[in-house]
Amino acid sequence: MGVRRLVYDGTVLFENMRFRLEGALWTCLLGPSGVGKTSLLRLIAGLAPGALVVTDDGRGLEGRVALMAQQDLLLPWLPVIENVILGYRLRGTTRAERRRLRDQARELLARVGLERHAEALPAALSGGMRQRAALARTLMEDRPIVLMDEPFSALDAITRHRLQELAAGLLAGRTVLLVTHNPLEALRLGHRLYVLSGRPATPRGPLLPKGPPPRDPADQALLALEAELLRELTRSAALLEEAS
Amino acid sequence: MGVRRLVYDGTVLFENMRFRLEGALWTCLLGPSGVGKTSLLRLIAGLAPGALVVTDDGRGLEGRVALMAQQDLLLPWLPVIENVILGYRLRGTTRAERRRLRDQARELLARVGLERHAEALPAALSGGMRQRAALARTLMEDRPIVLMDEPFSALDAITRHRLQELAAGLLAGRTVLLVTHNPLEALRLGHRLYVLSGRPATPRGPLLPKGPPPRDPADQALLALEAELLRELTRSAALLEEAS
Amino acid sequence: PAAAADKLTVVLDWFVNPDHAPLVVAREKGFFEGEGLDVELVAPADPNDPPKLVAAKQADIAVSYQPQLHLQVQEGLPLVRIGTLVATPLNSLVVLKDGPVKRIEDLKGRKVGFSVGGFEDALLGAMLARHGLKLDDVELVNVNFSLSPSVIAGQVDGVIGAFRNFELNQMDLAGHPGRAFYPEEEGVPAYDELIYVAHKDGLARPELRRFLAAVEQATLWTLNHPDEAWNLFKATDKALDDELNHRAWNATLPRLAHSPAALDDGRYRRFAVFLKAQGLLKAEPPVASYAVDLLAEKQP
Amino acid sequence: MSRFLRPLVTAAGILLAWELLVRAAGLPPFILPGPGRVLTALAAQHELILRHAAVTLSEIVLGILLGSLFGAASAVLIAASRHARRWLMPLLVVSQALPVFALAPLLVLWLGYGMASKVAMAVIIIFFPVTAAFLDGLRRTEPGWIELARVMDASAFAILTRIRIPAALPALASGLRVAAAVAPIGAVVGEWVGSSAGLGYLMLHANARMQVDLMFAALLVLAVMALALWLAVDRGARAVVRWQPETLAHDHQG
Amino acid sequence: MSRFLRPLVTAAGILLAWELLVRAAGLPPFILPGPGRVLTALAAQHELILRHAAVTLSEIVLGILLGSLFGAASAVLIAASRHARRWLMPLLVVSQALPVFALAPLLVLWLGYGMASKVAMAVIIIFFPVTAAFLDGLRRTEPGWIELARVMDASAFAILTRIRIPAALPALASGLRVAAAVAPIGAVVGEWVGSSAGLGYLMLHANARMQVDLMFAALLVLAVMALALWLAVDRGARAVVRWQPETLAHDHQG
Ligand SMILES: Nc1ncnc2c1ncn2[C@@H]1O[C@H](COP(=O)(O)OP(=O)(O)OP(=O)(O)O)[C@@H](O)[C@H]1O
Ligand SMILES: Nc1ncnc2c1ncn2[C@@H]1O[C@H](COP(=O)(O)OP(=O)(O)OP(=O)(O)O)[C@@H](O)[C@H]1O
Ligand SMILES: [Mg+2]
Ligand SMILES: [Mg+2]
Repeated sequence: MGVRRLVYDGTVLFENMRFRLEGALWTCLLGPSGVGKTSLLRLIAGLAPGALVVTDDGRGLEGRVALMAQQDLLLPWLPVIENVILGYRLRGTTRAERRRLRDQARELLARVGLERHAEALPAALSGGMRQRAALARTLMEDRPIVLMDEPFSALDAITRHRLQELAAGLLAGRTVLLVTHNPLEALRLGHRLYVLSGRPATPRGPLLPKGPPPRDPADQALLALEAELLRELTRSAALLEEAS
Repeated sequence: MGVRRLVYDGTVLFENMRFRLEGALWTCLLGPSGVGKTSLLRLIAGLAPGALVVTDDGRGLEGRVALMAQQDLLLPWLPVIENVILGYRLRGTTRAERRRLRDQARELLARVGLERHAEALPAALSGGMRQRAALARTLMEDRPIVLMDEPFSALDAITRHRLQELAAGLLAGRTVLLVTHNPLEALRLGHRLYVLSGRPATPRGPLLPKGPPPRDPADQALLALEAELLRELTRSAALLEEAS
Repeated sequence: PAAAADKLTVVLDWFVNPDHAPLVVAREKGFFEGEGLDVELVAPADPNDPPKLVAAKQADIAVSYQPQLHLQVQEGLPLVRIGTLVATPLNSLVVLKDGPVKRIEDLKGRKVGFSVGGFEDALLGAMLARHGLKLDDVELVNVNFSLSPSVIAGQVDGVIGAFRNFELNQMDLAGHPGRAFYPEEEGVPAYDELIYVAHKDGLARPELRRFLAAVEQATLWTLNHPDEAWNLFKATDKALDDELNHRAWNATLPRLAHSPAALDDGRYRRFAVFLKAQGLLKAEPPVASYAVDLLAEKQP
Repeated sequence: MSRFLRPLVTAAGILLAWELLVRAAGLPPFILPGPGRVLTALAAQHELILRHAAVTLSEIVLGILLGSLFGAASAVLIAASRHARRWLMPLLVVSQALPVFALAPLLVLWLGYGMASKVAMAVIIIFFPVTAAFLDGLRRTEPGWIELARVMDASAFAILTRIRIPAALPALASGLRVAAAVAPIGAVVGEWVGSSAGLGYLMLHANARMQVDLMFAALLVLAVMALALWLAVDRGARAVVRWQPETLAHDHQG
Repeated sequence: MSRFLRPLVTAAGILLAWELLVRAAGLPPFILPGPGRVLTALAAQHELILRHAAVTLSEIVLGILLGSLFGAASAVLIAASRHARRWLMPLLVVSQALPVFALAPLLVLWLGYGMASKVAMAVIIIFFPVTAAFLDGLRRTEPGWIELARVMDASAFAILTRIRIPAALPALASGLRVAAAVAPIGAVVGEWVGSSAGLGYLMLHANARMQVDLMFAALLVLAVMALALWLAVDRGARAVVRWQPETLAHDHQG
């Protein structure tokens, strides 16, 4: 896809920037806080004007994207389970179908460790639990293209590890854009790693870790890449520094 | 401090639990998502009933605690800088004093990399930038006891590293409770590491990493501790599993 | 038999009160029935609505005021007076008996309250002129909902628009007797306070004649059996059964039109002249165009 | 204090304040009678008053039901279409400026003398706070939710019915509270459109006849109805939007 | 379409609809005259109408100023103290049920026949929507903010003035919108309290004299005032709470 330009009160975030998501692969996007990762995600999702998104098959993105934003955006008046099947509720379903969907959702909730909170209201959940509910909602959408903005940021090491596996499994073969702050996470899950840097920002990379995800972070080759990634991030952070 | 019991609709989170924060030290609290870290923090801060907080000097906690919650809680109608000095605004200040405070706040914002956004409204900030603003607000409070709930969760590796240093510097000699999901972060910053586990939950530990923080994560001794920490976390996660 | 009776909707000028004695009696004693009429009495809260409703053919007959009739006709409402209910003015200028105002002259520079009726200024103006005063020698204040209270409480020195059969008794009962100045004694031509108006187009309807006949019967019966009539009247609504209404009843009976259909067109001409002089009327249409005696013409 | 005793104490306190006011200001009874006289009148005329109260009560209930319905509907309509916003909104605003005596003949012409015209008048008074409050609620939906729904390919209709409207329920609730408070006066004004029953009629009549005690007795009953209605709606509204956190400690207790 | 042309087109459209209604329903002019007649009357009597309009306008402005002030103040008071909530709230609710003719004598007795008593009546009608909406806003403050403030040792007063109130401004704004819409009728009712000037009085008088065209001409002017006021408050309110995101696309344009 290409971005003509995106300006937020005076600051030019992107200018004539091009970015390609390889089909059926996980693309990870890293970069210092405030560089524009979320904005890029929103551009792709068509939530901000100025982007020109082209798909290989020429079809539009309508109906093919699932988005997990940086905030969980759970609807406070719906129990967790209803939040999980929100997409289907919004698109309209028969009662029977909905029952089926709920079972499916319950299973998903079980796998993110929320089975016992399916009927709870979001207000009764902890930060990480809310994030897991949002993840379940995103996976429930079952879309070919999935955009996720720091989906694991509020999770402890163990849970995060488990959910990474889950996502990697369920989203294998999908076109995924994963915005993350955690180099190891990127190395573990991503096929193509980019670091967004500069102002206006451009994605640098890709780094291409070997082997199919999910990978074992302990692997030596990965550690090498991690070092490189960190260097890249440091440069990018420095660039952003002087830009502001 | 001690907790008689905290029950959330039927689930007993804590029961006759005791927990001690060593003065002038950083205590890190880890634990699986949903185990009760935030709840414990809120108990200490006096935001949930049922806790009996005793201080060594026998004085109450009023006026001695600064809290950084899991959500940034920035006031949407105040520019970042005013949000940073919110505590002083709420307690009331003279205009002159306020000018002085703003300068101080601006400096702090510079150190968290937000100098150029001092006058922006929170809505114009990225997730990580909001978190940094909240951190600045907490540091600005300059209190002897500081409670922080995942203060760096939305930050990229580099920024996070820098801000950990900043916090470690500014809060050296304070009594700090840091809730975190990141074992390395705990090992880097904490004097005493606890893992909250079980339901009702009890803090297990402490682990006592050697040397003064901030430490270098690459250090071998730390890696050993990390392994132990991860084991502890895994057990705790398992416990929470079967509990629910 | 009520089944065959012709339906007739009569909109009163206001809520039911002793002014409406003949109508209520005619209904209760069955005089309407006797004339083969099924009459519904409707009571509005705003005296200005009934003529409009008749003009809009939402009702057959409205109880209205002669002075208003002249204005309504001028404004093009297709209305015609077909009968009289109360044959004297009721409107009067009332002050406290033991107040500072003994004579109309004493009003100079004082407050006079009124409740918007449309031509209080005209009445008062004429009464003042009689005594060498002009309208702007007094301060007119609109006291809408509280004519007697405002004068009793001394907020105004007098009120125009008070009904002699009510407000006077009211003030008596409240322990602050009043003194009335009567327009017809102070230079205002006499007029019919309450009249029946109907739509121009429906004058030939026989129901109207039968209605007037029934009202006449009722009036006479009421005059012949005042106490029986009162008991009949107060029994229709508990809210009517009090000292004030009883006094008003007695004060009203002598003023009822003894021959409701009869038309004194001189009286209408004179009042038209008066209103024209007051600048309220632009022209004097022939009386016959807005007031008739249905029973005078021989039955078709 | 028991939640049943509480209101009684409050009521007693208010009656006392009333009595004191009358004495202190030395108000003549034909302007504001003391509670003593009014309660006496109430006792003496209770079946008369209650008969009229019944009429007014039904007008109030009908008025608030139809008013809320119409208010909510117009708010949704306006939120849904900018045309509605452009053409309907001015009419709704103007409708609030129409005095009863200008409307009465029209209403009678169209709806006759019966209940209908009175209720219509009441509705005109009652609906607007509902519309305004609900519309503002519909406007202020968290943008993130809307964006999420868009990505989920929700139709504008689905977004309205499944996100905007539920999110705006607290606003609707506060509109309903106002509606409940103005419903009684709405019914009273409605009765001016022409009727021979109802507390409004009774009061107007009593007032014109200087039966001030009776008038205030009727008014007292109306006031009690108003309070009861308001409390009911308040409770109800809160029950509906339970998920909405309230942060005034003392609001949680009766 | 230019934002100046727009309202004109709308106005024209509404006048047309009015004319059509009158013709279609075959309404007699003495019940609802068509725009033609009304505009003629307006033209013929404009200085009379404008003289009265000036009076009413000043009542409206005073009424909405004092009403908003009183409304906001009482809301804050109630939010601040449960005693106020317990004793004041019932009175405020009841105040909405009091018909003008019951209050008029009292107001006149206390405030005389001047501007004061009319404005007082208008205020009684105007303040309540402000109180109710603002109070609801004050109730719904994000709990997290309150907790943060508590940890910062903010006094209850500081929490109220620096967090609750600013957070409730959008709610206050929607209350003010309703207030703006009811202010004109408030002023008109105020004029019934006893005045010999103002559009309310003029309408009553014209109505009594069957000058229906004149009455509706005055009403037209009142309606225009109402719309202008409402638009002004709407714009103003939105400007004040700019930080509050609005999510109805078409609300951003005129
Ligand atoms: N307001 C509430 N009502 C009901 N249950 C609650 C509420 N807040 C928290 N809980 C429950 O208490 C438990 C602990 O919540 P808490 O927020 O302390 O977890 P946590 O350790 O902070 O998790 P995380 O790391 O995800 O933030 C959770 O199971 C949650 O469901
Ligand atoms: N609504 C907005 N108005 C003005 N500026 C904005 C807005 N949203 C984002 N920005 C600016 O755009 C830049 C990029 O924001 P973005 O959220 O994309 O950063 P990010 O890479 O996602 O950061 P983080 O990792 O902290 O989420 C930031 O400098 C921010 O100030
Ligand atoms: Mg982001
Ligand atoms: Mg937490």
